[in-house]
Amino acid sequence: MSFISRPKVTHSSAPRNRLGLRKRDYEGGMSTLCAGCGHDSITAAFVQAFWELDVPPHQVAKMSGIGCSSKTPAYFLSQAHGINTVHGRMPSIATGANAAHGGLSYVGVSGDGDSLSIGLGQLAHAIRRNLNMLYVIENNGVYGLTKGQFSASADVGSKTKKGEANEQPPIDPVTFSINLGAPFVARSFSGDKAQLVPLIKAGLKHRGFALIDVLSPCVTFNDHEDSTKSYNYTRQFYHPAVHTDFVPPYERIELDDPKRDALRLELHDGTSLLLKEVGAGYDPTDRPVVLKYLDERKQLGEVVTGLLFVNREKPDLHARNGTTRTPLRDLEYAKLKPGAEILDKVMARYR
Amino acid sequence: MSFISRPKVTHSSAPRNRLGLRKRDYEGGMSTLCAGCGHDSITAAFVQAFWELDVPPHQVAKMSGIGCSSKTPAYFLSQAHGINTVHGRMPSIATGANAAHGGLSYVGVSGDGDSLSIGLGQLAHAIRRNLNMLYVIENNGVYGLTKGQFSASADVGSKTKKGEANEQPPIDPVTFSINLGAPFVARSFSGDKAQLVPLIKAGLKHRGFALIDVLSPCVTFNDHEDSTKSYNYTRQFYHPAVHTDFVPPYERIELDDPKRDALRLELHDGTSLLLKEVGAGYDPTDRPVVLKYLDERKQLGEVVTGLLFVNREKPDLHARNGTTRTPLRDLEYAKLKPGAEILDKVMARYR
Amino acid sequence: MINDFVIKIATVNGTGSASANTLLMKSIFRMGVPVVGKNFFPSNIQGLPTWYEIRVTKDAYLCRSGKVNVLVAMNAETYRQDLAEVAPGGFLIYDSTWPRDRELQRDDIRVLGIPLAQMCNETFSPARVRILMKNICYVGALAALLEIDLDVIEGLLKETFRDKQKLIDSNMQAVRMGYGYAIEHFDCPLPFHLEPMDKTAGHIMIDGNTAAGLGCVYAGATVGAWYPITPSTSLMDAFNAFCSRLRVDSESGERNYCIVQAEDELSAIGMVLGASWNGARSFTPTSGPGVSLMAEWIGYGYFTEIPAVIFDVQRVGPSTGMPTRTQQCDLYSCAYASHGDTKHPCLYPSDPKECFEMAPVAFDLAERLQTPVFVLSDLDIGMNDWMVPEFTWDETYEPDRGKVIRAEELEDGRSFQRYADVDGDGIPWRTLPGDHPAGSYFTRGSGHTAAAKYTEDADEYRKLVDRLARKWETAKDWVPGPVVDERQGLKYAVLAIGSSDGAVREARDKLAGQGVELNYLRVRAFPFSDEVSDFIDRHERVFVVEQNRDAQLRMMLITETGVSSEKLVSVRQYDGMPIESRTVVEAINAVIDNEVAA
Amino acid sequence: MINDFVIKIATVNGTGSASANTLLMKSIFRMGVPVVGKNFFPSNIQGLPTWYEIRVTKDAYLCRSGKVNVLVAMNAETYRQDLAEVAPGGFLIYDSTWPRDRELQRDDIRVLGIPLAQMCNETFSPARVRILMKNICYVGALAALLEIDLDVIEGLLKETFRDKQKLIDSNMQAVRMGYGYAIEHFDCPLPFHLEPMDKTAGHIMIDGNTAAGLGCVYAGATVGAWYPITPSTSLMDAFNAFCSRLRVDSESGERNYCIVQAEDELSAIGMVLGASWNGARSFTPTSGPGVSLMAEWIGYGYFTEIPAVIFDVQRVGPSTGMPTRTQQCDLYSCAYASHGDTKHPCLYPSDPKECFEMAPVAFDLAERLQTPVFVLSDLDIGMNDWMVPEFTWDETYEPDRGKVIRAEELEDGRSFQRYADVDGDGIPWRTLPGDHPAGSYFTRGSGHTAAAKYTEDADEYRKLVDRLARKWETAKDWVPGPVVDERQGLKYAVLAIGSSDGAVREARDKLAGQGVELNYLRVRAFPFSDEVSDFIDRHERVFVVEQNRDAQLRMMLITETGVSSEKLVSVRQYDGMPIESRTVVEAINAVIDNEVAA
Ligand SMILES: Cc1ncc(C[n+]2csc(CCOP(=O)(O)OP(=O)(O)O)c2C)c(N)n1
Ligand SMILES: Cc1ncc(C[n+]2csc(CCOP(=O)(O)OP(=O)(O)O)c2C)c(N)n1
Ligand code: SF4
Ligand code: SF4
Ligand SMILES: [Mg+2]
Ligand SMILES: [Mg+2]
Repeated sequence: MSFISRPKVTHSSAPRNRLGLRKRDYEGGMSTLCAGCGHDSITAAFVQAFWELDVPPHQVAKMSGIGCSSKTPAYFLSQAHGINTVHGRMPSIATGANAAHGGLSYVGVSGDGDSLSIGLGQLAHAIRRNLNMLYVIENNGVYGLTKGQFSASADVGSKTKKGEANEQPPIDPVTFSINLGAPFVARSFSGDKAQLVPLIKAGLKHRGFALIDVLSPCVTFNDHEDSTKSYNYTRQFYHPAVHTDFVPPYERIELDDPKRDALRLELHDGTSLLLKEVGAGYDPTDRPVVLKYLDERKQLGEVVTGLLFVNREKPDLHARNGTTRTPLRDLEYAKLKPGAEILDKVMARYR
Repeated sequence: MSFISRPKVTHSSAPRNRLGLRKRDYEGGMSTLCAGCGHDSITAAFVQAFWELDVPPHQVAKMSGIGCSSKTPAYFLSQAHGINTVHGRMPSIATGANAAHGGLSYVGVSGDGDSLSIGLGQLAHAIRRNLNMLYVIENNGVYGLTKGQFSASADVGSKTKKGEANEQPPIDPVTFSINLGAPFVARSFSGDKAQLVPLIKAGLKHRGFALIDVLSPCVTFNDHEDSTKSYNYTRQFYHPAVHTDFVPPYERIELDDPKRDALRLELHDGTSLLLKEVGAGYDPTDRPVVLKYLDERKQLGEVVTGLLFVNREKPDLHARNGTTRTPLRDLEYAKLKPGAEILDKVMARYR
Repeated sequence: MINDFVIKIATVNGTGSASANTLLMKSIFRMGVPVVGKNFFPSNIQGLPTWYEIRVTKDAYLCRSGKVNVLVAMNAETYRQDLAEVAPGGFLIYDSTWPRDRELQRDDIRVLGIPLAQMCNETFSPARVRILMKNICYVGALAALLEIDLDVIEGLLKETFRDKQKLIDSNMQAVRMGYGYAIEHFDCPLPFHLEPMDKTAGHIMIDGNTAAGLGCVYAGATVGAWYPITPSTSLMDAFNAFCSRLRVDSESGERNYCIVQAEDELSAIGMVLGASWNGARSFTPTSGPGVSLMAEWIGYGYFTEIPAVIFDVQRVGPSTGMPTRTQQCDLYSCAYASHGDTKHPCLYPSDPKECFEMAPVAFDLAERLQTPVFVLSDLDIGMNDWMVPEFTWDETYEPDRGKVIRAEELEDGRSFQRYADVDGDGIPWRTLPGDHPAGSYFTRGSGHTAAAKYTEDADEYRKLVDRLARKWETAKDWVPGPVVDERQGLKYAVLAIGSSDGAVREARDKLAGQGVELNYLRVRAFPFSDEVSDFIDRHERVFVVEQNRDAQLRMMLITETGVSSEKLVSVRQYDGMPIESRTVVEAINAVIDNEVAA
Repeated sequence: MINDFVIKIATVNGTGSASANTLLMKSIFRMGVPVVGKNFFPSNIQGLPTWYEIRVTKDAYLCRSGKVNVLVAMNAETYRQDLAEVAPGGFLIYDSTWPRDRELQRDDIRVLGIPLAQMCNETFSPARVRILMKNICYVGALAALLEIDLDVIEGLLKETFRDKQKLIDSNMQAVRMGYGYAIEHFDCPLPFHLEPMDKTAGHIMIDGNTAAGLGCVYAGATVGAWYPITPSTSLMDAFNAFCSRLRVDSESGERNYCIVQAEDELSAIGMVLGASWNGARSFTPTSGPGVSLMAEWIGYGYFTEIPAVIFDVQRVGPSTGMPTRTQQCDLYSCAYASHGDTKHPCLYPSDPKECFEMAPVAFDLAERLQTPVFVLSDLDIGMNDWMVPEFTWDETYEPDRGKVIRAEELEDGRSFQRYADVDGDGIPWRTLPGDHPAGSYFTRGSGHTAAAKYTEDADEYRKLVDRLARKWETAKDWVPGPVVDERQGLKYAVLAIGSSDGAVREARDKLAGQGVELNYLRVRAFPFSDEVSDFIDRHERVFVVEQNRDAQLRMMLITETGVSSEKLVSVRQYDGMPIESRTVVEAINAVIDNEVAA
């Protein structure tokens, strides 16, 4: 479709992307999150990534569950349709929406409570179906909106504001989703825009399920010393294994000083990903090795970030279904109804 | 408790265990499954294992969801309480039952549909809580009871009776549960009683969550050539990595010819597990290596069986909660009520 | 006794008797004689008792008769119980390969032994074929005993096996073997037997799930999401089968539909709402437990105003209940699904034909009203073959997609507020994702303004839910009205729902025979239109016939129409067997006798 | 105006005003003057408008008054709206550190500026303390304006901070700063002010969730399972806090309880059923969306006859609705939760004291009836502090665990059939896992016989569900009866439920003042006992007061008691604000005026 809202004020000096849109055209409503909430930084990264990717805002469908994190789709891309679903069940809405129209850009935003507690089953099955979407978990180790209970990603030893310690092992969305066959799995940190924006861009361009686990401190309930999801903790144990730079085909960025050990991954749409700092021989396509590496690092208490696993060969929902190219929702009834004559033939079997 | 049903006919020649019970005292109602169903073999293995372990039948609580597999708790240990829950939600019943009384032997039986589709979230969280129970998945790759639809463990390329091929990647309960931190994970095959019975015994004795994924062909809907869960397929690609022999402390079995590379694992209750055929250096306690090994084998299309992962250090639900030793359900009210005087003190705060 | 009796076949499931029974029933139907077929099967896959009951009914009744005249006892395990069920003067046929216990005899019926297994073992191999042929063999015997036309049987076999001549031959061999044995050993035909009629012309034998699946294809549904559950599974199977034939692009081989097997019912309904939000016609079939699991989502659909079509093929509740038995027990759980103030339109088909016809109606309503709509079928309708008039299709039908503003209009500057009631009917306009920036809005299950903004304001909230109440009033005018059969001046009436229809029809005939005439109204939808309350008002006493313990329909009538509860007498059968006319007749007689006596 | 007015404080959430507001309210309470405190907060964590309303009510009414006399406007964003809300003759206090827009003035009220921020910035540091002290400072100013006893305030601060003298000092400094400023600049006291009374003796200020949590401790509950959801979260928080003080073995440090934070509500109720099946008293607190998610399990509990206690702290529905606003909107979804024929006992506390007292009642009922029991509180009761009589405890209370056969009796040979109605009250006996081999049985949500064996038999099924219906009749006698205030001969009556009680009480006084007297019945449980229908029968017209759109209580009364629907006039407020007496008075007057006019 070609309905792109043209900027109304043409003399503005703000930079424009290839669609002539300014960054503010990718913004949304005012955030109602706490000042300093990590989630707001991720919102900003979304704005940046969509703007840089020259995506027509209305061709995006934003989806979320319930939680502070799940409120954020209202805070970017106000020109796109958005949907706050019920708690933990956004993946099923995403699946249905995707089935109805395979051509939009689907971006899901969720929290660790929304995705790893109530929503774990739906997340797992969306991964298994390899929905074509970007799924971002804004991970703070707590239920922010209900005032700071531990989520399933709280690390052992974390303490709540009230002083209770978590003693249950965390669920790690990264290894969880690699185990279930997600073809694009990354981790980043809400405070690291330089890493996050390219990852979001890469995830959006990836054909299939792209999951980014973004550590996103809850300043109100989980940013004190005892929390392993605090800014301090995260900064200290932050371990970027891999950096990605997203390179759209029509504007191939040549790195000033391309590193020797850089690895270029070809994506479905002809674009590619450039992995940096793979020096240690990290190959995000070798699953057994990735699994071992991540488990080892985890045991050392490190938070490995970057693009951690990629598999470009997986067919998505529609590829497996062999769906027609026209979005199903736009097929004319004439194409759908068998008609009276066929009905008569069908009846024959039951006479 | 000491209420053990004494055998009524004392002159029978059938062998008795240390409680004086015969195997038939561990049996249950007549199976209503299809003749040849793999699940019935697992039922027989349960009978054997409980009998061999000298467990008083009524100290067991049997639980299941819904499905052909989930019917089987009615077919063994008729002297134990049993509960068929709703579809996919047995783990929550098990959690509550366990919370109420930590001293019984909990055995859950489920199917791949019950555990990996509708029940995936509950299974994951029961693992995370490290419930003290044995959880057996009778895995046939289909929904038997609803007539043969693919389950989430159907392998890519499997075909239903109707000829439709599955194109979605399977969820492997073994790597799934290791990923989530299950401390005892094994796989076996319904037809391999020699391997299965010791695994069940070991799982029952393990303090914490013990999961056994038992391949159990559905002869009606999934035992034809195109199925990767058929008897033929399973027998062909069957790859027992590790054999276990369970050794109760009061009757330590000395192997006739103990193998050099045998590895003895000490369990919580002082008993131990003997791992055989670990020749290739397989160490079920080294998680990163186990994950890598299993993923590699999977990519080779092999079904690795045996005791695949063990971690003896994990506290279970009650250990973490610090629950009193008397089962909560048996605490007298006198121990529970604070009384009128305390209430008056409590009131002071609200005056 | 001619063309008016019941045959019941007692077998074990998984032995292939189902196809033999269908062959038998269809043969009678092809002879022009109306039939009712009911399958009573266990909730397992193989080895348990199962029964198939064929009522031969020259008067074309649609319900069970409550009697068995000819019983084919193929299951030794249930022999005693089967024997007891034959009405005096009836016949019991058994496989005399194995002798029956002497005690198991009755003087008031005739027992006919046929060595079915023996004959088949001698004739066929391997074992599997022998088992299957035993079934075909009793069909042959019945053909002789009941005078079923062998040519009709052969014709049906040919249709089934097409060019597999060998199969046709071996089956016919089995038929003839049974036929020959019966002719030779018994007085054929029995007093209960068939004579060709012409009362099935223009009719078909079809089950409601197949009909509904076909209806969804014709309604233009493109996305189906489901989780298998008895007795709804065959609905999606049918949709799938029809789509694979009728909805695949002949050139590209591409599919013009997408079916997703969900991981559970919460996910299935979520997918339906997601697809509908995105503009596709989407549906899910399920049964009671599925509806319970969908409750949160249903309320979401109601409050965010997203269309959805949910087929609830009801089975016996509560909980897992009896998955292979029938009931009309989810009236409440569907109508009021979800917490908070919620109400949902429901359609109540009474037979497979209505399942077919109500599919497009359901989709039109869901999209016009922008809300989830239930179609409440049941196991009896859904899984049994019913004799119904052939389906026809009105070529002028166009799906009514409701109030949708597409890209062109938005580009032309048409203003848009997602939740504004611009037309006064309580129904707002919607837009589709991906169409146009001016159409963008945010959908949420929390409080929202007419402009779809988040709100916690008391007035905004009240405006919103009052509009939803207004929409409910609109729905009253749009749902299918009741089917009424009324003569002026009668003081008694029957009011029924769905599959209870058949029993009511026969009961009215029987009562009329006794001189008791009753008017009749069958509700076809919730909310109830004024026609329903007016009908009740016109009568002194209305018998409300339904298949659940708690008289759910009666309760809904009382609360939603304000009619006096004293007027409504409840008539219920809720034991899992399809309701019989006897239940209705006896209940009505009891009240009327009482009133006359009083 | 003395001891009879409303103070409202408009702030921003997350700024620590909550504790200042509690201090204010509690001070008035300690002066012996009855208060009503209502918190209106947004569904987010920080930075959005929030209001706290304190009604000073010498007559000890329990509801909002509907008017604001003194408004403390701390939130610039809502200043305009707050200004508009002050009743003529009232006062508005604002932080004059920043000048207010000239336009934002009113002639009919007085506006008092206090430089709160400025004073605090000059006095305190760091920034966080300044923000907090600003709140304490307005408490001081109000103390001067309303004549609140400074000693009472200091006493409360001492209780809060115990031996942290520094904190006490700095808080008192802030109080005095505000106090001093007001004394110096304004005519103190305002016409609206306080005079000590003695009407709060023997009373406490407590919220319903704390009370219910405490009630669960006293009821002997040992297993709690939950998933956080507003407004129920603080119930489990309270249970947790009380248990950690009252239920830990002083010697071993071991816990005599186990709380499990579940992964969702389906799991939470599953855990409760599992624990109850295994003999523990177990419960879960939740709100509307949770109840919807629990629907399948509730039906399972009903059909398998497992006790469970579910607290539904209701919030505004449907769907996510308004999580921080109140409603009584889950009457239907609780009473009829789950597919199939199901009904569940419900208790309806009207204030925190009943939350406390009904907890043991709920557990006793659940175990005696062997079925899930709901306690329907709401956000207003659950999260606001209410003035109620102090709780007392009857030391003779012993939990009634219902019909349980333990090991000793089984060993002695007592016979046992899990689902046999040996006592004729519809309630069978149960045994506990692990006790004795003779007690073993199999629990299943599918059809079962009296001996707990699997069945698909029509008669067995009917026997089972008919017994469950009998049990329902038993429940009618066991649930708490209504609270009735009745004088003979009155033709009008009010019938209300739960937290609507306060508004009805004040409304009755007001109407009596007009010469309209009404009898009153408050239902406290479902099923409704005969007392309820008898009461309705004795009146010509009964006003049914409730807080939901669809008149759910009225509908339940009609269907379950058979009373005529014409008699029951619906009075509803459902905008999320706690119902006011005005709503009731106006609705009743409208009808009565009309009837008089007609
Ligand atoms: C069915 C249901 N249960 C519970 C809730 C209450 N609830 C709202 S948000 C939330 C947790 C959110 O946690 P997370 O997804 O981590 O988001 P965060 O606020 O931390 O960003 C819960 C439990 C709900 N809205 N719906
Ligand atoms: C809520 C709900 N949805 C669907 C069903 C129908 N159902 C019964 S068993 C089953 C699948 C069982 O599959 P699995 O667990 O693999 O067991 P199997 O029969 O293969 O041993 C389904 C979908 C149900 N009982 N409840
Ligand atoms: S509570 Fe935590 S997660 Fe929620 S908005 Fe505040 S900082 Fe962010
Ligand atoms: S259908 Fe399959 S799983 Fe079920 S009983 Fe038969 S063989 Fe077993
Ligand atoms: Mg979170
Ligand atoms: Mg299976």
